[in-house]
Amino acid sequence: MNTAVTLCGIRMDNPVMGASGCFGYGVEFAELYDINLLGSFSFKGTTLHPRFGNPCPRIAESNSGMLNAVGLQNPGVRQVIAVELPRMKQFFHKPVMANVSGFSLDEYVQTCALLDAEEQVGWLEVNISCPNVHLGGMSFGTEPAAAAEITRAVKAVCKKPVIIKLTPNVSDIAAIASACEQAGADGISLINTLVALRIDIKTRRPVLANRTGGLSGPAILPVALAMVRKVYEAVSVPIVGMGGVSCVEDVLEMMLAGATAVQVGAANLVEPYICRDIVEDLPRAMARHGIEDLNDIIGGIQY
Amino acid sequence: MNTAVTLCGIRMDNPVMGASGCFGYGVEFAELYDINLLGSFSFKGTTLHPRFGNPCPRIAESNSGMLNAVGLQNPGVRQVIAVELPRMKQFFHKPVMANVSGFSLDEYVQTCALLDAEEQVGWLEVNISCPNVHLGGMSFGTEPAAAAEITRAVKAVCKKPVIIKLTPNVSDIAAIASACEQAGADGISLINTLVALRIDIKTRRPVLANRTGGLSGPAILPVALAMVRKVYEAVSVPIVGMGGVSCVEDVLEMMLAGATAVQVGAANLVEPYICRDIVEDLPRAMARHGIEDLNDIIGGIQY
Amino acid sequence: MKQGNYRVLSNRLIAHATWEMVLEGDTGSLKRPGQFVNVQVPGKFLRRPLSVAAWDNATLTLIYKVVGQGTDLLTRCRPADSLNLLCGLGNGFDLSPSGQHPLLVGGGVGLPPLYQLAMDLVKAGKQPHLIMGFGSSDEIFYEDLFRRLISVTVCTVDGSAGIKGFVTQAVPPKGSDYFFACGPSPMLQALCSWLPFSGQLSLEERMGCGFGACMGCSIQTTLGSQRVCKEGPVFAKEVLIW
Amino acid sequence: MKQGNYRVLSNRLIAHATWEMVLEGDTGSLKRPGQFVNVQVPGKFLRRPLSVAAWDNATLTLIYKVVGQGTDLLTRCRPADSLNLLCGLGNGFDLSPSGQHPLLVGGGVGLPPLYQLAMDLVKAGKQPHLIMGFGSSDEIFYEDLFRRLISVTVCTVDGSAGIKGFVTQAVPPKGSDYFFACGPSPMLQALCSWLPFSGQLSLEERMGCGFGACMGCSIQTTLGSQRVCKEGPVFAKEVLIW
Ligand SMILES: Cc1cc2nc3c(=O)[nH]c(=O)nc-3n(C[C@H](O)[C@H](O)[C@H](O)COP(=O)(O)OP(=O)(O)OC[C@H]3O[C@@H](n4cnc5c(N)ncnc54)[C@H](O)[C@@H]3O)c2cc1C
Ligand SMILES: Cc1cc2nc3c(=O)[nH]c(=O)nc-3n(C[C@H](O)[C@H](O)[C@H](O)COP(=O)(O)OP(=O)(O)OC[C@H]3O[C@@H](n4cnc5c(N)ncnc54)[C@H](O)[C@@H]3O)c2cc1C
Ligand SMILES: Cc1cc2nc3c(=O)[nH]c(=O)nc-3n(C[C@H](O)[C@H](O)[C@H](O)COP(=O)(O)O)c2cc1C
Ligand SMILES: Cc1cc2nc3c(=O)[nH]c(=O)nc-3n(C[C@H](O)[C@H](O)[C@H](O)COP(=O)(O)O)c2cc1C
Ligand code: FES
Ligand code: FES
Repeated sequence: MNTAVTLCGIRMDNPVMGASGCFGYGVEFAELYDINLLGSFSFKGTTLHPRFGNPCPRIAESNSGMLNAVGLQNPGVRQVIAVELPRMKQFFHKPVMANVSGFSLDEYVQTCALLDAEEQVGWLEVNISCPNVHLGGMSFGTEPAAAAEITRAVKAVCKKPVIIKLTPNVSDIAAIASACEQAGADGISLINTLVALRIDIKTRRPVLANRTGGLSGPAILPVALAMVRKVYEAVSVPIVGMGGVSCVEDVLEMMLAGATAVQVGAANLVEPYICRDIVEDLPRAMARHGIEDLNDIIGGIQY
Repeated sequence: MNTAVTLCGIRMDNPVMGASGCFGYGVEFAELYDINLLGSFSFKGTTLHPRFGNPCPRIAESNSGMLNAVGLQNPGVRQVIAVELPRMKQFFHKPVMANVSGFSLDEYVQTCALLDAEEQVGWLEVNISCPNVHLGGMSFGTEPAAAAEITRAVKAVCKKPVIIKLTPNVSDIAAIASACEQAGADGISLINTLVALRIDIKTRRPVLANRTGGLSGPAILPVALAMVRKVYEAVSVPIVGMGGVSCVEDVLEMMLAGATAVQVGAANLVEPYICRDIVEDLPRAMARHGIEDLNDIIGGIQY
Repeated sequence: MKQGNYRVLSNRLIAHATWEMVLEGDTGSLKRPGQFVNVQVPGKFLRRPLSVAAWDNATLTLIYKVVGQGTDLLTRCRPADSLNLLCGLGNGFDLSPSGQHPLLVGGGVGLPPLYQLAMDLVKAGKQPHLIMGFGSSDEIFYEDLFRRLISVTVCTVDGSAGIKGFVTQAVPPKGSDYFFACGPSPMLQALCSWLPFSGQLSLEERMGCGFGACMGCSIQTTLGSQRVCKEGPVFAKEVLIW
Repeated sequence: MKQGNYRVLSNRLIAHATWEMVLEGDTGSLKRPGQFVNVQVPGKFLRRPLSVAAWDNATLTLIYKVVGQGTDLLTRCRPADSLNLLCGLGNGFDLSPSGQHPLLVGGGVGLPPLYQLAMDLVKAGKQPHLIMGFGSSDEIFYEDLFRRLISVTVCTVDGSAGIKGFVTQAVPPKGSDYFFACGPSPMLQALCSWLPFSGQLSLEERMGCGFGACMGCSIQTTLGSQRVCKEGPVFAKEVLIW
């Protein structure tokens, strides 16, 4: 039985990854279990400069999901390299995925170049989709031309595989994925969160200080699956699928739709051992569904 | 205490409506309770010609929601006028909303013109968003220019208020709503379902025979609220809000976001009395939240 | 149709992955064998349609196979728990066109509606015969209960009990003049060409509502489009298009 | 932090809309008063953070106010039900900087963590005094339990019991030299300017995870950004920026 997959030339023991923003720098989970049993994880979105992010409340609840408006809180790329990566090295011994955000082409390029040079970094995951920041990535992710431009710019400074992470808040995600592929993207990661709002009827204010936030969790799984499939049919680079994954069956469904690797986001927050449990359940689930090699099912829906 | 609202010049006793496709022609619900206690309802999407719709399975489940790919099954506008409307007259005595779909500008125009002439019809709700039909409304609903074109064409043949129903599967729903308003739309209705996919891991096939379907139910409420708010800030015509509403608090949240009337869709299918219950809960909920007149809260989020 | 809360009286495993649940509550909306209920499963959005295997004034019996998350959750119900049901859904079997020797054919969890039907046919003075089909002997349930009422032939696909093979391997009693069937779609289709006489078949389709509101379950028939939940689930052999 | 299933021993209404739940299970991860648990509420996506009011080797006590759907669902728990908890979250109160006469100030359901704190302070040989604030007399809980340990002043906003007004209407005992507080944000803010000495405050913030993974609860302090769930919920007065 084979659970290993290869993502942009890097072999992973299994396709299960923690999603950016839901796995910190791994520290909190490494206190609970050996996170080396994961395929890998994508660390908290990193920007050129430190960011405090949005004011609280940053979290709201919804049916089978949650809204967040964290606003890309992170200590900035230099601190990540100086403090977080060395600390991570003590407990995580696999290539990690570096998630990058920015507010201009130049910021993306500088941040990616710095992280590309780090030995621990296996892939760059360029988030052109975060819907929380007013002047943020949104614009890059909703226009094929802009998405292509950022892809080209980042590719020009990186030796490591560059995976572009897309927003679902668009009319035609396949067009954007294709534009990224043509501009040299080594992979496509999707979906980020859906733009969402909750209102506190008592106070008549939005629950989130930032007003809107991003919806994630099991509620969005069917939307993510549709988009992963649509992109799978449009590009030939590998896909990192995510959105609502919270059990081993969801991982298999995501792979059937077209994902080579699968990230687990919000589910980690409410079930801290979920990624470990999924990795442990994987062989049993494969046996149950007659899967000998996970690679056989990638994109394998039958019509 | 006042629960009455006015939607495009027509007074409704309360803002609660059954959503199109989830309330049939009212018959099934009229067997359960007096549906005249509703504000109104929008009947099953009507096309010029009869349609059988998609093959089964047309329904799939997801977390806090469901996917449907009914594919606009309906007996065609002439049959609706000859059979359904006269039957409906026996148990429903308020203006009803006529939901219209089409596969060409001309079909929309003809269908709307025929329904506009029916006395029972209060409003036309023009669905330019149904994601299920391969050659369907999708194209009209994702481009501002196409949405405006259909609005103008329908307005030209209708005396009754024309409400355009939008798809959420777009990058900028406010731009489309504005285009419709400028083209003469009397109101905007949103959201229709989100494009979604579920895969049966046992058979490795999509659960739905149509492959993809539309996600609705409580899972999508926060997405609907964000879009209603965005459109509320972009247009001045009234908004019919829907998407995931399943209790009286959701109705209030939708109105705070900007809706003048609120439709309940998928929730009717699993709780057949839900619309009645919401109407009955409304005065109590208003008292609890210090609302004297529902009109006071439309669009009334405080920032 | 009636919506209501029903109290679990018992819920027990009766065969491999097959459970019988007896519920107490208003059965006034049940008129015919073959009708079904739509069960709210806490934590799941859609209700689960299940045939009524038997009912009396105050109780009804469901028999369900664990095939997914919803039916798995149902196994956790304990006596005194409460379940919300839409009761009395669908048309059910019409006994009137049957002759004196109806043949009942049920595959797996297609058998439940045939139990109340068998009781009603016997009460109406008919002499039904039942062919029960299962995958394997450990899946067999209600054989004794059926045998107390009528004559029975058992088939198993793996031959571990009764006749080896599908139900179409059985030989219907001489004089059989009508049939009632419920089971997986391929079985029903095979029956229609196998049995030379007329009959009624109970179909399954994924459902949104179960009471006719959503068009989620419509099929094409010679009568035009029909909702499995409302005009069905029981259809005359002649109207079905395979 | 420890994840585990905890058995409900009791769950009862102790004041207006205020419940006390005693749970049995592994309390080994609890080190200090003021730590909290994150409770999985079946049917809700996010867990609910609740302070631990008291614990021993095998049990822990939660006191919660019904303010929304999650806490309402919690009231339905019956003895022998099981709840999944993340236990031992947050830093908790540090007793060491306290003088001999610490002042405890708690508003409403801010009081629970002060109960274990009061016990620990007494055990450490200190003489704490407690100011309890409530909206109205029907909301008062644990007054007797606290009075058995330490001296207590009660305030109610409507004057229906004790001193009329907010906790800042009370007069701290002469010699008070340090404070520990938990309650609504405006109360905590008022305390910081009202009390001339140093102290620790337990904050509330909406949480995604409760164990430091999501940055959902970060606040700005003089120490930079701090996670209420991890570096907090207890912060020294001096580091808070209002
Ligand atoms: C009219 C009718 C009567 C039925 N009577 C019985 C009965 O007496 N005993 C019994 O064991 N089963 C019966 N079934 C099938 C039963 O409804 C499904 O096995 C059950 O819904 C599966 O639910 P799940 O959550 O375990 O499976 P999942 O696969 O997790 O369910 C996912 C979704 O698909 C639907 N679904 C899955 N399989 C079926 C199916 N075969 N038919 C319809 N919907 C399905 C579920 O209702 C749910 O909405 C009947 C179906 C119909 C339509
Ligand atoms: C560290 C900490 C300790 C707490 N200790 C207690 C305690 O001992 N007793 C007690 O009664 N309450 C306590 N609270 C507040 C308690 O968490 C909320 O009252 C509870 O989460 C409300 O849940 P709900 O579903 O009833 O409300 P809803 O409003 O329906 O909840 C919706 C969402 O908002 C969150 N939320 C709502 N109010 C609060 C709040 N005040 N603080 C944090 N999240 C909130 C919920 O957790 C949930 O995610 C504490 C909060 C924190 C952060
Ligand atoms: C609290 C939180 C913070 C997030 N931060 C980031 C981020 O920094 N960068 C990023 O690309 N995605 C971020 N995401 C999005 C997730 O990585 C993921 O794309 C999304 O949540 C969908 O997956 P899920 O449904 O499994 O959570 C964040 C999500 C959450 C819930
Ligand atoms: C089974 C089903 C059929 C639907 N048919 C139509 C339709 O014919 N026309 C239309 O405009 N919307 C149709 N819709 C969309 C709903 O009217 C509504 O916009 C959507 O479901 C979101 O609301 P909800 O989450 O409350 O269901 C249908 C939805 C469902 C679930
Ligand atoms: S399931 Fe809704 S009409 Fe049959
Ligand atoms: S709640 Fe997730 S970091 Fe504090």
